[in-house]
Amino acid sequence: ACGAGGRPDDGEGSAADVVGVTEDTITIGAHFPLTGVAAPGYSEIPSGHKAYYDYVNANGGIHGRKIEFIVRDDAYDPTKTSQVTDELVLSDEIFAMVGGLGTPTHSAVVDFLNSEKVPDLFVSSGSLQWGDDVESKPYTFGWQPDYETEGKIIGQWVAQHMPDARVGLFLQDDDFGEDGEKGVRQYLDDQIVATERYSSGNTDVAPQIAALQAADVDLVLGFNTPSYTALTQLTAKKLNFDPTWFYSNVGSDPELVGSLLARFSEGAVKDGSSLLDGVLTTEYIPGVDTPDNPWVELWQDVWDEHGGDAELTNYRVYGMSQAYTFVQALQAAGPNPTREGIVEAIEQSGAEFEGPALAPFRYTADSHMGISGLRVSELKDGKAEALTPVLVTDIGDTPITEDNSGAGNDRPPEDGIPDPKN
Amino acid sequence: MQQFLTTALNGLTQGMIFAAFALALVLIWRSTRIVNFAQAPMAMITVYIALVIIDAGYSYWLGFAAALLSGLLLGAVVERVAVRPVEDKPHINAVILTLGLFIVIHALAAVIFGSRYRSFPAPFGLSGFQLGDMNIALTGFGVFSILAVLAVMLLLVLLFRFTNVGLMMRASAFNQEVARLLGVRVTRMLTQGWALAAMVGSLSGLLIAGGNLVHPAYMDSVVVFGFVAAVLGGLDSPIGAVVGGLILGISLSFVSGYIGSEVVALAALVILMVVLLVRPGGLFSHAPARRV
Amino acid sequence: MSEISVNFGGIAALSDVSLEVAPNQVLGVIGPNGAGKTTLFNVACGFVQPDTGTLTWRDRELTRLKPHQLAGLGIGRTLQGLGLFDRMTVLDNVVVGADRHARAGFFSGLLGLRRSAREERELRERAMAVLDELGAADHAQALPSSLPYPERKRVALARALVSEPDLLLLDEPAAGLSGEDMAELGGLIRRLSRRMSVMLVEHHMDLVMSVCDHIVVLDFGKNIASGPPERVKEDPAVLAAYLGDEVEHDRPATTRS
Amino acid sequence: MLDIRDLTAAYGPVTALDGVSFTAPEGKITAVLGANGAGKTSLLRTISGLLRPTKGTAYLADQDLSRVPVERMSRLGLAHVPEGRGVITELTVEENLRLGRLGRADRAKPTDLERIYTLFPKLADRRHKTAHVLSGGERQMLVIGRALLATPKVLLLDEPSLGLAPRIVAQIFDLLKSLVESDGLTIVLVEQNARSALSIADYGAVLNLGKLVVHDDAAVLAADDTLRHAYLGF
Amino acid sequence: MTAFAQRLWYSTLPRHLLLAGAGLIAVILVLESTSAFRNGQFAVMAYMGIAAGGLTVLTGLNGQLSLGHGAFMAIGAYTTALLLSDRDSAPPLLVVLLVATLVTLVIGAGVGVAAARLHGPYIAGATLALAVAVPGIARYFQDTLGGEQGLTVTVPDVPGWFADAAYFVTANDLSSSKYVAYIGWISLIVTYVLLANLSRSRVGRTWRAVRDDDVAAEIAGINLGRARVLAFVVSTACAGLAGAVLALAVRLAAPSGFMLTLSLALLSAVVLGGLGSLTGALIGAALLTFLPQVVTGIGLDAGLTDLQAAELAPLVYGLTTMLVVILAPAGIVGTARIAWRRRRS
Ligand SMILES: Nc1ncnc2c1ncn2[C@@H]1O[C@H](COP(=O)(O)OP(=O)(O)OP(=O)(O)O)[C@@H](O)[C@H]1O
Ligand SMILES: Nc1ncnc2c1ncn2[C@@H]1O[C@H](COP(=O)(O)OP(=O)(O)OP(=O)(O)O)[C@@H](O)[C@H]1O
Ligand SMILES: [Mg+2]
Ligand SMILES: [Mg+2]
Repeated sequence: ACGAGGRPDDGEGSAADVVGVTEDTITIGAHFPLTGVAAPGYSEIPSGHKAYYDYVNANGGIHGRKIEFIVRDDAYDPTKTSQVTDELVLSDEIFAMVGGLGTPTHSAVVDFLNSEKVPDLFVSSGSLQWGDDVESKPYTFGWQPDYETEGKIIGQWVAQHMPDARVGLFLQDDDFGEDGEKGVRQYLDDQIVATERYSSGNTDVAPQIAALQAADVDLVLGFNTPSYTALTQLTAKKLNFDPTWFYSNVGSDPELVGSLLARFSEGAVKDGSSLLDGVLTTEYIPGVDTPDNPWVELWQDVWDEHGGDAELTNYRVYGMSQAYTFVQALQAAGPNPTREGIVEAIEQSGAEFEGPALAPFRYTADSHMGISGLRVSELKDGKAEALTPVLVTDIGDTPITEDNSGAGNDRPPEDGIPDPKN
Repeated sequence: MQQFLTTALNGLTQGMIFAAFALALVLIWRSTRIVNFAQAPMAMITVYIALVIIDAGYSYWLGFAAALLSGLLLGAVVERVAVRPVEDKPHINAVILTLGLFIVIHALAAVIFGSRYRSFPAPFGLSGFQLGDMNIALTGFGVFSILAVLAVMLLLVLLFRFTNVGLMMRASAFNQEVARLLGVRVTRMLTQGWALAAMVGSLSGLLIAGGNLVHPAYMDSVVVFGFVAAVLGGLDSPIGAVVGGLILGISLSFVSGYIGSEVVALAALVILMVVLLVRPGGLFSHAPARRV
Repeated sequence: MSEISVNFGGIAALSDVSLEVAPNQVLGVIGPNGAGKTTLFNVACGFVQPDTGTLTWRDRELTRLKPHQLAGLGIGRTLQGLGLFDRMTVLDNVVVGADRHARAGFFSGLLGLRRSAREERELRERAMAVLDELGAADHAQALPSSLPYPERKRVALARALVSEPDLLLLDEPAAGLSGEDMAELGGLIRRLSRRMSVMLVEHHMDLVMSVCDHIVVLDFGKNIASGPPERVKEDPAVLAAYLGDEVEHDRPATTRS
Repeated sequence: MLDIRDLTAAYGPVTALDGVSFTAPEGKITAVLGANGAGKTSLLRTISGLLRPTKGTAYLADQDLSRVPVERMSRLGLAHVPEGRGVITELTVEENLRLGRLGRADRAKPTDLERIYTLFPKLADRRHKTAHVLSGGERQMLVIGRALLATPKVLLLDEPSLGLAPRIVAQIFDLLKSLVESDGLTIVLVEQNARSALSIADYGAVLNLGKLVVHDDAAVLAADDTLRHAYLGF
Repeated sequence: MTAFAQRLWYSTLPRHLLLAGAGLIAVILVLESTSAFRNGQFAVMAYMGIAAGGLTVLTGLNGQLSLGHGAFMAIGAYTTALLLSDRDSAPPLLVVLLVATLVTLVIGAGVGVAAARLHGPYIAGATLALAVAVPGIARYFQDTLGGEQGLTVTVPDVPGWFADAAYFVTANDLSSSKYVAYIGWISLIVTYVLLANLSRSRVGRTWRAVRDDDVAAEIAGINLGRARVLAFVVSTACAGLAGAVLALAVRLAAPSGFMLTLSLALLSAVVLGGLGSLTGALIGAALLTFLPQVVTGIGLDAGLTDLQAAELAPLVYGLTTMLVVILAPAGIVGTARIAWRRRRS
């Protein structure tokens, strides 16, 4: 039945009437920084998405439809994000936005996506905004553990295991550092003796590290990006400052940072991974440092087949893991997916999605927050060794508990494509 | 005390890096009256050349030399091909041209070398010195940077003050027609100026890259502060460039350490404005020109 | 002007120079190169602040005023170079000179009010009239750079004239002009002196001697002689410092070997 | 020495020189005269290569100059003092002079600078000041001094008397005369002031609208009343 | 042409109003006949055009180089965001735009006073520092200015009368993004009419005189400092208005939207189009808005990877800039004008 003006009636029309969906394709898109300062690293995420979708398409697609993934470059500039999102939604007519990256960038378009009723799935950022307020952003879903949750788990762990440590915070001066700090302070408020912030783009962190050193800090909690992990390590060497380091998941990609540090100085740092030995961090999906993990094996196969010449990195693993979740959601939306349909499907069954994530998603009708927890681990020889079981919690004063859903033990299906019944 | 010392020493090394960049700007300004906004990406691409060589297993110093040489060459080529046609045009055209070049080289580097972080080695140690209880926040490489910059400054002062080539380069920059009438090979001077400046730029690129992460945009943050340092010192003066760099480096280090790194750029603006309000031509400018 | 002194970092460009211009007088200022003539003009129109001394115009002390304020009071000037606005038409160049008579403010310009438009038309007419007077009206729409040198000089002069100054400072107006143009210029200056006072710096003695009512001679920033042309011409100090010894024969300064 | 044959040059559509031919003999002063816009400056610019001829050539001691780049001219012994703005105002007085010395064919003797300073004491006082502080006339002295430092064989002077006090003009003309006599210098002198130019010149060439009107002994020209009235304005 | 029509054409204001009317009709036709996505792009073009128009006046007519106009856009945008933060008590949009312009103007006057004393690269240095400093301020005052995340802007509802008028003229309903596009273009037209008036008036002539020869201008009685500051103020006011429109179009004011690249893009738009020409500024803005998308599209069609195609846009843009500067140094409009004149003569 057709509504006024010949527009398809929401929710009821046949698949052909849904924006972005045809008999044999479904078009989705996202904004990523492919150029500019934020491009290193982040620009690899969409290639992970693409590789996995290609893999799915090569295996017949979902409900007979191939997934087309359109990536648009916003150079990490919100005004550009707004432009390319207009283009994705109004001109490319995507069915859903999947994996749009960045807090300031995505903030610029989240209201637009919701007012246009475009599913805004799995934002690539751990800000609380993506899922804590379902009422005002009914179409937006987070994916990775939010920074506050991560901060809480880190805070509690430190409070329990290093109760005497003088703690210093090293924070990126945006919501990442802010949310992280909020979480950490729930448990560590009186242990924190110094808080230093850096602005991304400013590569001189010596003044901040010197201040931490001056405050006699012996544990630094870093909510920073990988390049700043490298910078802090180097600067600390220069200042002969040797505390224990605890980097949040974002900054600790041991593969990347290790290879960065490996060659920093002939003689000074022979092996970067060993420089990182003893560094604490968190994990919520398996990464390339565990090549025997069945998920990583799957990603490696997918990447070898559809990725190209470059090597598999954790950014690409992140992209593929996200893509896997989207395919699950699409399966759940049934053979005739609609925009409302997929949102409903995630709300209904998202909490049960099996996948690489170590902890389950928090998706319900009331919360669109992503992965609910992670585990604390320590880097040894460039690998992460778990120190705790997977811990889960939620924003606010939800207590931290051990995860007993078994999400961490999920194994990928035989064909590497999630089953429809999920 | 320790923090103060560390912050100051860090400002010193940082300032020397600004100074290196500013010196290249001064050199090009003196020899062509153009501010080369493309200097950062030009340097960046030569540093990538060094990286390729070092990655292939050759020594750091071979890469170092290759970067300087390719800088020399790149500067000459850029001047010949791109800058030459706009030399006699309004000044803003050269500005825009170098901005265009900036974008082009950037994009090329991203396509050729990939837009990911790579680490660049440093030839000397990256651990700070220790003096009893005190940590001296200077590394072997830091000392090398300081010496290199001072040497370049000295050479430039000598070049401009005492040699005929320096004189001819300046004459060509100010008045091509008169210089040519006096037998100066103006085109060669301009090319030479760009080549030398690009080489100094490469040096600054190498100094920044040493023991750091490189990616196509790794030099961009220096563009602003390097330029501000050059302007602060008075674009015409190599000594001014170094002094400007030091003032900026040290004060920004303190601002960043004691106030917050968000206001670093604001502090640079304030310092620049205060200096320019007192001396509109920078610290080392000559007396204001006779106007009538 | 009284007891004006100007020093530039040790060089005394002017020391204790006093002079006075009467209404409708043509006052010649001559002297060797670097004697301070242009500097004197610069003081008179505000580009150089004298170290000592005062500048008075119609009983008003002007010593600390800025050039544009002095221009507003009716002191007009030409430059030793040309100083034309290269990217503006000849007409616009001249209209700029009339700026002191413009009353339209920023907002009437912004809104394109009638008042502003009417005034623009008036200014343009005024400028055309002056160009006409100088015989350069044909070039009104040309760019100055496309004109021959004497024409450009005329434009520069027109720009100074259009403001109808009470005192006109001419810095070497005849430089680069050939005999005919120079004669014409002489006539023009005489005519102008009926409307305003003129101060003239010039090295062409023929011109200076023929148009000036009174002459001041500077050397090393000092006033070494002054008086009517005939007297100055014979003054031995002037001959030694400036004219050279053979000028008493009333020939231009050349030697014959 | 300097042989000008059928020289023609134009600025876009404007023909500035139209088939000018004459010879400036060695060790003599040739004055080039004519009203404003006659093409005098263009003539000098074409000889020294700043303006490329569309037709014709100038020969310097049998060398075809039309293909020689401007910056080579000074090494061939040709110096050109351009009209007006020849001073590089951003350099000091001494640097300006040093530049003149660089272009010379034979290597410099350091005393040369002193000679210029004795000739123009005003410049000596200001040798370490940037040239922008100079007065109009002082600048003119500077460019002439600079050209002399190049020890040229042929000197092209474009209105050297512009803005100079009569006594200095006399001094400079005296100097030129003595250089011609002592060093065998060849001079092409462009002047507005026809009378004084002819008084020191050996030959005169009169241009009008880009064409050569007459070329003859200076004395003959000075005596020709019709010519004087029609073209020379005295 | 009749005498009357001729008079109308040759007197400044009526001609500008005539052109403005034609422009408005063109805008209505274009906005009504294009998709919502294009509407959004036209809104972008509008704010870039407004800022570029202001900059072309500063650089082209007055000869001052600003590498920091993005900072002034930021001020306009943040002012707008703050004014619109409370949906219920937000002032009418016209007031918002005016206040944003005024606030920027006041700050611009301060900077202009400082800049008026500087020359060439020194102004460039100061404005460059400004361009990078201002986003830092927004980060520093996190509580009021929202830090890195910035402030979201809620576009007020379309006022009833405007919607009715739009419906009356176009017989189409007005979406919010089309509303913003209209606001942008109406602002642009008003700005351009005012700028065109100015440049034809005494003020514009004064600016040009100062640009060509400041000493001569001073002798003619022009107050140099005043003229320079005025030019700066006018052009920053435009940037402020542009920033306000940007805030509405992007629905966000965040520091990363006002990085140096914005300022530099504006400058090159102005030079590409042809310095000093409003038409040129508009063309430059159009290039800036549409070129990247077109080029990326072409790149993708040609089989490049996303990454390569994304880099292709700046590559082509940079090359275009260089080629225009080398081959057509007067910019697109300037070169067209020269060609036209040559054709006629
Ligand atoms: N800004 C300045 N700094 C230093 N010296 C200066 C400055 N301006 C002028 N002078 C010096 O002051 C003296 C007087 O200069 P001025 O221009 O007044 O001479 P003039 O009489 O006009 O000479 P001319 O006839 O050659 O134009 C000159 O020797 C000049 O070098
Ligand atoms: N750069 C130029 N562009 C176009 N036309 C020019 C240019 N320079 C000179 N002309 C024209 O060429 C002709 C000859 O000019 P030139 O300067 O050679 O004359 P001149 O005899 O030296 O005059 P003056 O005595 O004024 O110096 C004139 O008509 C002049 O307008
Ligand atoms: Mg003078
Ligand atoms: Mg001439």
